[in-house]
Amino acid sequence: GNNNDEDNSDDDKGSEETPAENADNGTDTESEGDEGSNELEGSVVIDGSGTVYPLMSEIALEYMTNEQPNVSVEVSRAGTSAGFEKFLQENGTDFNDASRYIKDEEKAKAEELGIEVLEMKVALDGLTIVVNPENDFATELTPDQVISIFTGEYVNWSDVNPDWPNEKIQTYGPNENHGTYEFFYETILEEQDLASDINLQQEYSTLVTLVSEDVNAIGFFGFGYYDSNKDNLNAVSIDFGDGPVAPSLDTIAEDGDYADYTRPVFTYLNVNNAKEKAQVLDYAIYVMENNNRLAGKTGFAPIPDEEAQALVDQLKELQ
Amino acid sequence: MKYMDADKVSKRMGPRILKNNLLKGLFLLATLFGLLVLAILIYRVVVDSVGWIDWDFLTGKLSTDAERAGIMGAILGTVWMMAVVAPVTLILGIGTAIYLELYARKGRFQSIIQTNIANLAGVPSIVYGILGLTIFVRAMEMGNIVLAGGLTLSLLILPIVIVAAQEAIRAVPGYLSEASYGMGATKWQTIKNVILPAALPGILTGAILALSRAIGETAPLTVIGIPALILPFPGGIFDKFTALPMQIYYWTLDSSLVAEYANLAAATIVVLLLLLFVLNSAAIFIRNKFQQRF
Amino acid sequence: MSLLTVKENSSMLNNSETVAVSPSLANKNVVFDTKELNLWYGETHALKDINLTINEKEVTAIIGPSGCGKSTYLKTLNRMVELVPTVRTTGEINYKGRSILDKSFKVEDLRTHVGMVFQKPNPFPKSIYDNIAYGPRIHGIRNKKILDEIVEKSLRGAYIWDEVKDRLKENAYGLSGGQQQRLCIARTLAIEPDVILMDEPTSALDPKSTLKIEDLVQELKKDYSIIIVTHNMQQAARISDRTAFFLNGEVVEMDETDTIFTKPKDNRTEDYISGRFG
Amino acid sequence: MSLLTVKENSSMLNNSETVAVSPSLANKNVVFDTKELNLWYGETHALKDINLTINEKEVTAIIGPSGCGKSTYLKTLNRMVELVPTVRTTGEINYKGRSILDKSFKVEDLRTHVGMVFQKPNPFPKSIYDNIAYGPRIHGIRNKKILDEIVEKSLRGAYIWDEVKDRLKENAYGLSGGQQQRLCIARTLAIEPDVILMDEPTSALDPKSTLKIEDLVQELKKDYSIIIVTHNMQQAARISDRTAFFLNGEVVEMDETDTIFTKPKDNRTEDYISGRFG
Amino acid sequence: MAANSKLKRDDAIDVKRMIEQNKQSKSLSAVTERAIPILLFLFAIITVLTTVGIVLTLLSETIEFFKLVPIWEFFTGTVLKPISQNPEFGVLPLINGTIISSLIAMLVAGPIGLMAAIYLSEYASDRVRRVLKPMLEILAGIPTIVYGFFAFTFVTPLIRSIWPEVGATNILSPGIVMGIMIIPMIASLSEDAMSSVPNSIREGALGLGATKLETTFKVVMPAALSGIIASFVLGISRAIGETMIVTIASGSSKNFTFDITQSMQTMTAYIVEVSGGEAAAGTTVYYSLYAVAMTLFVFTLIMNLLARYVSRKFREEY
Ligand SMILES: Nc1ncnc2c1ncn2[C@@H]1O[C@H](COP(=O)(O)OP(=O)(O)OP(=O)(O)O)[C@@H](O)[C@H]1O
Ligand SMILES: Nc1ncnc2c1ncn2[C@@H]1O[C@H](COP(=O)(O)OP(=O)(O)OP(=O)(O)O)[C@@H](O)[C@H]1O
Ligand SMILES: [Mg+2]
Ligand SMILES: [Mg+2]
Ligand SMILES: O=P([O-])([O-])[O-]
Repeated sequence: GNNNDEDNSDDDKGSEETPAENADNGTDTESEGDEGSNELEGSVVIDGSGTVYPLMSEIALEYMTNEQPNVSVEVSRAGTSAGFEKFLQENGTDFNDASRYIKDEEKAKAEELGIEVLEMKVALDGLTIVVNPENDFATELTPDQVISIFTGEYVNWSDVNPDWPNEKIQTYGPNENHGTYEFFYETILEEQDLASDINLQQEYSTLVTLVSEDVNAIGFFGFGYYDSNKDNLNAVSIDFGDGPVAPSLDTIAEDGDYADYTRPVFTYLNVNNAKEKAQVLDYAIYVMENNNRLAGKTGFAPIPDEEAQALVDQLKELQ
Repeated sequence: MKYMDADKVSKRMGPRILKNNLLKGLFLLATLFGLLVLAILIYRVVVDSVGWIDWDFLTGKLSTDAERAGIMGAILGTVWMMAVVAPVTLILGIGTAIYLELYARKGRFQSIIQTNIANLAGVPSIVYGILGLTIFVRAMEMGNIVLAGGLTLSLLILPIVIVAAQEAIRAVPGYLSEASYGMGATKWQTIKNVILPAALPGILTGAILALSRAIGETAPLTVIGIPALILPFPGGIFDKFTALPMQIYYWTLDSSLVAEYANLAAATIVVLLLLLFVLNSAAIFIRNKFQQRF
Repeated sequence: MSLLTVKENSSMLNNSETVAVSPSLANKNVVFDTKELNLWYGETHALKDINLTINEKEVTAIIGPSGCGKSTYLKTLNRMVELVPTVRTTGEINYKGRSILDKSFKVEDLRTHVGMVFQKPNPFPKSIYDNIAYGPRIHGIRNKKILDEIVEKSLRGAYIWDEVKDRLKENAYGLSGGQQQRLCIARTLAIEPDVILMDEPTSALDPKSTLKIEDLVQELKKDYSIIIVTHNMQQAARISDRTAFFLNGEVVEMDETDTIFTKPKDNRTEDYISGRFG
Repeated sequence: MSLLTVKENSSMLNNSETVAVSPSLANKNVVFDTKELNLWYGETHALKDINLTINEKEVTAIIGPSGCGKSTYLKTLNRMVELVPTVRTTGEINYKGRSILDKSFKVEDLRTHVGMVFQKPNPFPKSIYDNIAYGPRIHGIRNKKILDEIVEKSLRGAYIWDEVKDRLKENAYGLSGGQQQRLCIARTLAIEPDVILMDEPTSALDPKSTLKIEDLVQELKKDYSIIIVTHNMQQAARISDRTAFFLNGEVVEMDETDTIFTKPKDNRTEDYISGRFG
Repeated sequence: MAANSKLKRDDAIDVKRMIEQNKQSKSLSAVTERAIPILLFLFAIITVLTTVGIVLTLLSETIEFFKLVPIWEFFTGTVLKPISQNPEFGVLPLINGTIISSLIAMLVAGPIGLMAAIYLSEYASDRVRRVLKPMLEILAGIPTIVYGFFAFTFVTPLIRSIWPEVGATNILSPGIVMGIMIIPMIASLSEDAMSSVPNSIREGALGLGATKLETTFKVVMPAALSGIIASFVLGISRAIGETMIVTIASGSSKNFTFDITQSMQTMTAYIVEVSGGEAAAGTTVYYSLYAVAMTLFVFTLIMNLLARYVSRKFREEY
């Protein structure tokens, strides 16, 4: 419980800059920072991707603990798509975490509502195919095999490879509330329907448990959830043509070996809210100044520093 | 003349009695089965929570770092929520019970209300959640604050409190109120000075049991949309909040992210069960101690 | 088997013709004057054409077999019977010349003048003090000193002061049955009624407590008019001045107690008194 | 007030010294022989040193004031009293020479031989037919034809056949109190016991039904030994061969009924019979 | 004694007059006397408003839903794919999941609860009953969230160690755990029903030489049948409305199957999944939430009415 005081030791970089930020912030906006202090209050409401949640909650906790104890950052994780529905309405959420790009329909809806949306890329994630740790045969697959497994074309493991057991494959994945589902469906499966008996779940933790207990399981989700459960899951290496590549913080990069299964993850900012509420904007800046530092800890690869800095600059313009 | 063959009858006696004794054993086992499950359940959470419950845990803030995480926010959320639920349900529940038992004329209207209350008692809690979401969170624009959660849970347990209060009022012997009327007391004087004090232990017992139901409710709160992460302690009924069962829910879900969260969840369950245990003991205590033998 | 038949042959009185109600004594003030009172519980005709006068500062006993309407009549006198929702009444009851069945007569008022003591002692589950103070308090007396006085005076009046004066703060349920009943009488005295109605006040008590209550009734009649329902004919004979005999919701006979028990005019009265029914 | 004192002066018998128990008649077989029976409900000593013999094919009446232990004694005879958890007994009861308090005597067996009829008619909430057939069925009789015969014979035996033969499938709760009581007797007859215990079997009934039951008891004693507890002394006098008088858990006196009612040896018996207490 | 009554009469005027005087100031209490019942009536009306609120809330959005999805399709559809390019809204998988989980729960709670009731009411001594019954009732007071994880982390692995075909999420385990949760409800209510069968009837049977078992099964239970059935119906209705246990332990697969080893979703679990907070208004998914809730509401309403009807109708007189 003694977590809210002097534990800035490991984030000097973050805390050196921000006080200055906030000082500006207090004077430039209409918020009640009239003593020139950096004390902000109010709430910041975030929903959306469950994939991004670990990173976002980590950032939020640090922000509340070290920066602005009077600001309440609330992070939920209904999933990217469900989150967008809450984001794109009157009095909607301030941020929506997303594990995919915003869709055209969603953009259109934002325009219709007069919501200005800012896309903030926060990290890179590698979509990870996982199997049960007892599964010692399916250590590597090709993208085509992944497609055939998840569309139900292959029913038994022996359909993938005759040497493998003649057991029925059980597929798992996050449900349609999730951006991960859509990324998988659109990018990995190239818009072919998923197997009808796939076990879809709302909660990633449930998926982790399911795959870790079912010897014939194969599932997919973000690298972070695999990374936290290496004891209970095996990650499948993917052979994109140049030999099998295991997902790792090194291979996951926009031009890395795992690039084909790598996707950027975002948080989308409601700019109107950011203009109205100092704490929202302040938090947005904090996110872009700390995302890369905290990415690794939560199982993400960092984005190029320039990209982050560009966003920080862009945000500061709003002040 | 004789239909009953005494020999046969006494020969059958042995097996009949044996069957009786065997089934008696089976019935006892069935009774103990529930208790066995209870024991396993408690054992598991207690074992998982050993070493995790300490002062810092109870008074600390939420953290992603399991070692430093505390549940004061959830405790305060639950406390504030009960600060809404308890008075609202007690006032509405006792008031309604008094009306139905002592004022309402026995007729169509009274029986409609009575049937309605019985039905409300059987409406799933999740439906109350939707009601709360629609009315309090959205229509009244409260958002997912303590007040909205509290009112939702109040409606949920109101029927239980009403029925318990009605029974307690009915159990007050008529001769007590007659004695009061006999001295020229008015109806409300009689209710206030004689009937309610006599019924209070019964009412409180029912109310405490209902409140302990509310404390453990999770489903309506998930519908109302309690965030998975919220740090500031709620300072009043207009603040956003999380509650103990919600914290258990999220920590258990996230135990796949950080294995120690499972221990935190177990520790929180222990805290919640202790709270419930204290409440239930209070109810039993009140029932035994204050219930008048008229 | 001869013993068993003794009772049935033991009547020594002449049977006379049925005479409805004897006139009230001329030299007494009337507190209750009942005229042609009828009462129904839903369909049950519980009281039929009751005509009866009750005198001031006398003990009037009401006797009759179970279910004949004794309690009902008593409860009509302070309109307690109205607590039963299905009750309907016709006729007239005058209390000191004012019609009490008239809705304009506030029941609370009536009951302040006409106190009641019930069959089973029914103290409130409160302290002895609070039991007595209850009546004065609901009538607005809050002054602690005055209440103290009222409590003492009422408890003395019911001859229970000495037994409880050191434990006024204790719960009344700690008292014995007889003490509880005297407490209930004291509670009634505290609001200083004119009339005290008693519905079988001793039937739940042991013989010793019963005698105490009977003595008390004799004492109280100096100041109060008392109407007492009883199953126990000896009791009626011992303590009452006048006795009314009810049967099936009717008043068969009312007269001075001595007359009723030695030369009843109606043979149904005689049957009842000699134990032939009930 | 003279009427009230008649009863108390009406005893015409001499008071004699207390004699505990009269010897059983020599020419009768004994079914129950009770020796030094004591019974406690927790701390309450309900039966004290009971010595009593019950003869075969006779009606034995047990009388005594309320709470004297009549029902308790009766229920000891078929060990029904064991249903009260706090009960403790010492002493001996022999049923046809076998000790029944012995735990090796199966209660189910005992109760099959010693049937019981209760104070309040307690038919099962089933059809008349099923009420009667219940006993035979639990004892293994499944044959429909035999059951039919048992039902008819039992109902005839209890003089109720004609009244119910057309409505055997109807619920027993549709019968009048008296009919229900005879049904309960029939139900007991169906298991063909040797002894029938009856605990105030007519106290819940009207006079007409009471007479019917009394007649029935007279009829039944040809085949069964009957022990009947009653409050009603006339009834004991009318129907029983021998009578035991209980007081405060003791047997004051047991003798032929005529003797008990005309020249009791104990003056407490006389007091009771002449109505001086109870 | 005489002195006593003297003293009394002197003071009497005093108190009497005070009472009379206070009567003047009683107009206030007269107002209270009138106002209180009105106020309490308004309180009582809140319960009616709650029902009206529930029905209106559910109904208006349900109607919107049926504008988007034909009512026929909803009630006969066996495929539920709410979030998809080609969404389908058949409620049958949810109804199926609800019924199956409730059935499993009742298969556990019914026999065990009834046997426990028999033990407590017919065999246990007073002392034992006074200890066991409240202990059993603790089971009913444990938050369902705790049961949910108990099902997921203990009961499921236990079942899978015996019966490997069972999935890691399945309807069997939450069904069993719901049953355990309902045991005390059935035990307690059935025990009440059986205990209220008058002892005289029991004695009648025992007096004929019946064993306790025979008395219980052939006399007591038939007489208590209405109460027993009512406790079962209430148990079912509790199972139908139970949310967290199935949400956690059965997952959210919208399978339409009768295979209890598989994951299924119940109506309640669907509501939790879809609501997930302030579900955005206006979408079909959002409206489907209400349509399912309405179906659930009607389901439990019927169950409750059935319970009342049963306990009235089948009450055997005794
Ligand atoms: N609340 C009631 N509702 C319906 N009928 C009633 C009610 N109270 C009394 N009665 C009926 O009115 C009749 C008179 O009853 P009441 O209580 O006055 O008799 P009682 O003379 O006091 O008898 P007891 O000596 O048994 O007290 C009886 O037939 C009784 O059944
Ligand atoms: N279950 C019990 N527990 C404790 N005491 C009991 C119990 N049953 C009876 N007693 C006591 O045992 C004594 C004898 O009771 P019993 O019922 O045998 O009397 P009885 O002669 O049948 O009286 P009645 O004529 O009233 O039926 C009484 O003092 C009674 O209070
Ligand atoms: Mg009466
Ligand atoms: Mg008896
Ligand atoms: O939870 P998602 O990141 O898959 O939307």
